[in-house]
Amino acid sequence: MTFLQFDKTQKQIKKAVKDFIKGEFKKEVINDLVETYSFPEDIWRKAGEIGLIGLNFPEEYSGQGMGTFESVLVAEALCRGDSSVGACLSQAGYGAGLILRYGSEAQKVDWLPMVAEGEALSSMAFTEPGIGSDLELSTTSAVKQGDQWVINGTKSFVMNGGPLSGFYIVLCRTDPDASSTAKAFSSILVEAGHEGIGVSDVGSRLGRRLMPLSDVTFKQVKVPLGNLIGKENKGLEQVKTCLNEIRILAAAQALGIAQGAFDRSLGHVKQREQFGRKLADFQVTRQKLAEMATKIEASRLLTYQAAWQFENNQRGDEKQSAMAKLHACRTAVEVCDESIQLLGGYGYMQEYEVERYFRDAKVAEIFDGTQIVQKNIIADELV
Amino acid sequence: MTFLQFDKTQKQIKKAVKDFIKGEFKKEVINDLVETYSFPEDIWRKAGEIGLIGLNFPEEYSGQGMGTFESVLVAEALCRGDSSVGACLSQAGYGAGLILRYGSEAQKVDWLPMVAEGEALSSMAFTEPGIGSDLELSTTSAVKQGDQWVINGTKSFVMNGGPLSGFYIVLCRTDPDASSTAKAFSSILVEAGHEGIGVSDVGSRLGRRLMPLSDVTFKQVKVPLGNLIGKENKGLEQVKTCLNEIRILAAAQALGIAQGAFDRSLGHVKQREQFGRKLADFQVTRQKLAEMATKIEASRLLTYQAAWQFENNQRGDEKQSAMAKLHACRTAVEVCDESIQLLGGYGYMQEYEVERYFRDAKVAEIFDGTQIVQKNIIADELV
Amino acid sequence: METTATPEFKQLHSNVRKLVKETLNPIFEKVEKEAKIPEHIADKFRRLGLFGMSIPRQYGGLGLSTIEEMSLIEEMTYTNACFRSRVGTNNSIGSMGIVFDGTNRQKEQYLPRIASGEWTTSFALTEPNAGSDASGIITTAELDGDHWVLNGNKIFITNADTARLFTTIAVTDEKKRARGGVTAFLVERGTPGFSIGPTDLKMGFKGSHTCELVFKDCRVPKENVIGGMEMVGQGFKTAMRVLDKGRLVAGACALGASQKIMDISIVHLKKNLASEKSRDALQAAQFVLADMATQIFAARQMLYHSARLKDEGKNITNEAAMVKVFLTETASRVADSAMDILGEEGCLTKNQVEILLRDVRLYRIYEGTSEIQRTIISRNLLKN
Amino acid sequence: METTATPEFKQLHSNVRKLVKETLNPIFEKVEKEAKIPEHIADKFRRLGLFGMSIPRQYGGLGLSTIEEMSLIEEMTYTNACFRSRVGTNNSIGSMGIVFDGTNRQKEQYLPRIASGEWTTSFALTEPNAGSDASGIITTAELDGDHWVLNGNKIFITNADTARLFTTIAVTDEKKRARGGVTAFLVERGTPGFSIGPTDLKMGFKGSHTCELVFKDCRVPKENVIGGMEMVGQGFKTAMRVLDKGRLVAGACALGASQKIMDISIVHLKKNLASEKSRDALQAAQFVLADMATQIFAARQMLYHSARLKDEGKNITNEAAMVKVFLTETASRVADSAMDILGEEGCLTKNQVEILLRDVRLYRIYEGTSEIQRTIISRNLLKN
Repeated sequence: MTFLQFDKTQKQIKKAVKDFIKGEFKKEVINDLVETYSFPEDIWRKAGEIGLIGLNFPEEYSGQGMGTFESVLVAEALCRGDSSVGACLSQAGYGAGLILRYGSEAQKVDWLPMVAEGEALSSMAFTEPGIGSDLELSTTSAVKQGDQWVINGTKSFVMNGGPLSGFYIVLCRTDPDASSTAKAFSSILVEAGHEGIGVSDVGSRLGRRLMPLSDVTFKQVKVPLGNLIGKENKGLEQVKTCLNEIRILAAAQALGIAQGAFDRSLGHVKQREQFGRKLADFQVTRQKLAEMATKIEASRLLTYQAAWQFENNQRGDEKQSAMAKLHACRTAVEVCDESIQLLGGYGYMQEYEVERYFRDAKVAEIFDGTQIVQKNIIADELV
Repeated sequence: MTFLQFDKTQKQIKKAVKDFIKGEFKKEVINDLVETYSFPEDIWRKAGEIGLIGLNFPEEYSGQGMGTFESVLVAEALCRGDSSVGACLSQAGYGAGLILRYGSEAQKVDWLPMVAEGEALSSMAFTEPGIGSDLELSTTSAVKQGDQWVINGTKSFVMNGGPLSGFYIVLCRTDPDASSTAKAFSSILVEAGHEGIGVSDVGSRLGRRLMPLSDVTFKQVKVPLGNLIGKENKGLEQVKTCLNEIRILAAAQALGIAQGAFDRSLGHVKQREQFGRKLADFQVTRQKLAEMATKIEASRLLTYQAAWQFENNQRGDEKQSAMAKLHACRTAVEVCDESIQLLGGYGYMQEYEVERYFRDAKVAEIFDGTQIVQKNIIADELV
Repeated sequence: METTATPEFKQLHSNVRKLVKETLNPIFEKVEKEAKIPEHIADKFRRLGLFGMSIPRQYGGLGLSTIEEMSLIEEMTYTNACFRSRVGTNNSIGSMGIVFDGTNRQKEQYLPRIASGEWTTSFALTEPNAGSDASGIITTAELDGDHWVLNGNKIFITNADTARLFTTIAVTDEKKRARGGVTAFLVERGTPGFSIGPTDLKMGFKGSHTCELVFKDCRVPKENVIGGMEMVGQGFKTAMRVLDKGRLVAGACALGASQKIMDISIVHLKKNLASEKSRDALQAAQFVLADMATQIFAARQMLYHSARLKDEGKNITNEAAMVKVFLTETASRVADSAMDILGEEGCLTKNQVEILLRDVRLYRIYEGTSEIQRTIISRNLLKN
Repeated sequence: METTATPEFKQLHSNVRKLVKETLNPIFEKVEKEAKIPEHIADKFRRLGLFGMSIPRQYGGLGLSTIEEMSLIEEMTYTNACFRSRVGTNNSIGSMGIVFDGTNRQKEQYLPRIASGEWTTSFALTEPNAGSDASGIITTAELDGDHWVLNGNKIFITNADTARLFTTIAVTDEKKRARGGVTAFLVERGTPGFSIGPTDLKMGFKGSHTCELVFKDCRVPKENVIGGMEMVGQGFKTAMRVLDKGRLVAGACALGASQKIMDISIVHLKKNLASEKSRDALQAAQFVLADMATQIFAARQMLYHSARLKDEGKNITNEAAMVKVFLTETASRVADSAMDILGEEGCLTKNQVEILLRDVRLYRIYEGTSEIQRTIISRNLLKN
């Protein structure tokens, strides 16, 4: 029996990310980004240069030929280093998942290197106003006209949209007469900059403030038929498989956020005094640290297990992915909340970062399916 | 990278325990035991015969030559089968841990086969009235007189004491002048039946009702000097190492209890109806099942990881063991509590077993160190 | 206790507190072990009028206000829960059907005997597939001349072993069910065709018994329909009103137990603080205690505020549901965390918390589970 | 609101509710975005007397009872938290030192200006290494002729950017500290040697500002010791009384926010229930709502019961600590679970819950963290 042993490559990756964070995650730089709500463009391009984006793309497409597990390690480490910048870098390549898995050779050649090298962000345009995780209620349509798809509709909460985006993968209703919603949708690649695309920022929000987040409208947007990803009317299944992986990566981000907040509060309580004693000397402080560390450890194991399952099964284990997302995000929210408390008044100040970790954690929990949604997924497998 | 794969032997063991439970854990038999507060003597002897006790003893002492990890798998499976009987069988050999690890060849030859074959129970006599987990406050003394130790004192919450017990491992103060408590204690093997030993049942209790649980007094009890386990005045360290392993086994029991309660409630909600629908069809029921399953999965991973660490380090990782105990026991209490709720009125009835699982879970959480104690241990490693 | 209480009530309250301290508490574990309330204790309850706390004075009860009744229940449950349970059905589910909807004749015939404690009563709603909903009830009643003929089984019926009178809910119109097809009957012990099963083996509440009831062509006179023949089909409403009343009671019981558990924990913690153990190592336990106290404080204010509203004539369906869910869950949380303070000693039955932990678990289940309460609460919040 | 309220207060209460609904709520997000309360809003507060709710009538305040004050605060926080915060220091930590312990001259000189809102006030206790304990205070005051000379730094001081008067706590006897060595001073803005740092960047409460204060050989006249020279060394007691008073206020603020969050969640859930989504898929969200409502109900009863006790002249140190810990933690729990109902939309600032979630987080930290409250509660329970 063996249990969770990292191989040499994985150790190297962990080291590389650590070095990258040390070199590039400068507090002044990040403070500036946070104050101006700006995407960490320079850091992103550098991450692309050294291969931290699209780690799981094959080498011929500028990737590292690795798997979900390694992507998890990188996402965890980046978000531990900084919850907001880490999220931007980890999610830069999410939208390419469908191309990687179902796309044509031409689509791969066109886009995967761009994403991996930090030349373009990838965007997923799945959900729509008011439907949350119920993607089968989507109404955006794509209709064939000659050799083109004509797309109309509005997608909401689209990440990575706007000037840096290379393309959108849009979930479109392509068979309005389908007998079941499972056969009604296709995913279609829409290059950014097409006429008819309207991108409007969703505005001020709780967390993930550095990442572009927009409502995107498609008005008579025309793309070649060849922009279909994989098979026609298989879109919902494709998207669901990708979301399964994304849940694991979201868990990894949450795990890193939790660990990063823990690092900061541990450092704080070892240094600060109250009533003439170090905070770390109070039993109640110690009990909190122990609870936090236990939750983080459990989240780590659930996340790694889900990643391992995803790599070793074709589609992964939906239950395990949802468990990882549920547990790691809850852990992140609770650990960050407790970190604010451990820092006291300082915890409420932006300078001490844990409040930002908390906000990013809470958004991570809500996006890609709330707790209720994750539990629904788990229960569907259990019962 | 690999993650938690069982080898062939482990799979065989899991199968063997499953068969054993199917054959020996008869509901009528267990009901009788529960009603009469009786130790499952027949089942225990049979478990000894097929090698489920002392699994981690070397083969020359009638063991299976396996490790902590396999003991964990067995404890989990047995407690899943029945929370009370499972606990009795899993703990039958706990007291032999000190002999196995520190005992002389003669002690091993004398006692390990007896324990492994289900001929004698092993008892640990560590804590004392009012001191809880603070073993360094023990006052039971052992004084050398000629070629004998003379032992005086009272030990409380001693498991496996009484007629079936082969021996007690007694933590005794052997150097009253020691500069530190770390050097003041020795562990001494006292054969059951020695003159001066008084065993009195602690009386009715919340859970673990089938297991003998007693206060044991030692009045001028005389044993040969050779009954010292390992080195003189190293008792506290020895005991702490063994408790580290016991925490992992306690976690495994709690894990099994949680899983057993989950099995029963899942079966119930799939069968029972309310408001004309299966309970399992209500979203709220499903959400609860998902939460329970997630906690169980996290506990399983923490427990397996701690076991794996214990096998691969000399002393194990105290933090990981405490995390496993903390998390698995809390999970067991919460899952069993929720199981009672899912069964409603039936859940409150003894016949449906989950109330007993709950009581056994709560005792598992309190014994071998409460939540507060486990968190103290974890924090000591963290800070 | 309210400062506005009458001198009469203050005296009663003080008598009950004295009884609990001097008579009931000393036999706390004995009741658990022997699994019954001694008859001389029931006699004391009778003399104090405690079987009829909520029954109108004109029928021999004490006619207490809701606040007064809750206040006494809180006192009575500051010990083994089964004492209060002995008088529980007569004050609540076993009598309220008659009080709310009974005919004058039924009131005159039964209430005095219930109030005096001469007769113990029970309430028979639950069936193997029916908790608080009417849809699963299988027990039927068919009219045959001057009698209704009952067939079916009821389970988990509190005080059934000693009760003389059973408010029994049965289906009289299979199609209408909750909408006019369910009827409440008064069934006396000894009615031919009505038998009572053995005492259930439960997790706790050992001194209070529940049993199965079996109706096999059991003939009940027409006049035993609660409220008379014009109330045929209205039994589900009666049952729901009866359960409504029980919610505050369950809360008060849970509150008394919570307070008892906390006070035992305080004694233990003080002992530890005075011992040679390090005070620093008890900070966590002290925080556990602070959280217990805070929840109990919240619980108490919810209960008495709701009782006051009820005495003012307000509809408190929603408040009562919130009281039940919060107070009964608080009791479980308090019992659970008391064990962190008490450690291994807390697991022993001689430490009363062990008994209370098992007892309070019932409150979250009976007379409408926590899930039913949450359904009621959210429905009220979301209605227009 | 209490049914026994005076007509005068009922009118005020109704005016405040109207103001919140018609004037404050429409600029909820504007206050967040522009990070300030517009002056014309402060003027409205002045006209209603809201800067002097808790200041005695003889000094131009409204002289409200505790219940009345809490009731108004609950109303005022049923919107962006910063509106209430604008008048907060004047009603609480910024003025209470004078009200409790000030000399007549200090009261006459300052309270009318505070009550009218002409002057805004602040309270300066917290330092980099000192929260609610005296042991870490480094700011010192030394007597030099007719003046005290202050040196040191204070942090996170609410309303410091606009305040004219600062109740400042400093060490006057290094050896005695909390036992007679800490003194409370009234320091006016503009006093030489006293400067105010830039506005802190915080998680929330954007429309309410905190700053650092720097005292560098700042000379304060002898008569500015709160209570006069005989109160030298008594400042820690004054500070603790001031914080005591703030606990119920923090609870009331948290309650107003909790109610607002719940009401927004109800609107959202009703919309979902009316949409094409399956009602079955919303059962979990409904249970989340039920738990919010139950906690808020508990919270409200705790607050007003404690306020009533205070108005009756009781010592409510323990109750106030329980109110603070329960109500402020309830607000965080309510905000956290509201997100389960609101989903992604809840993360947007235009949905006000996003703002409230960040704002209520402060209540568990300021004026005595939850941990300080738990220490107070358990100490009270365990003392003999």
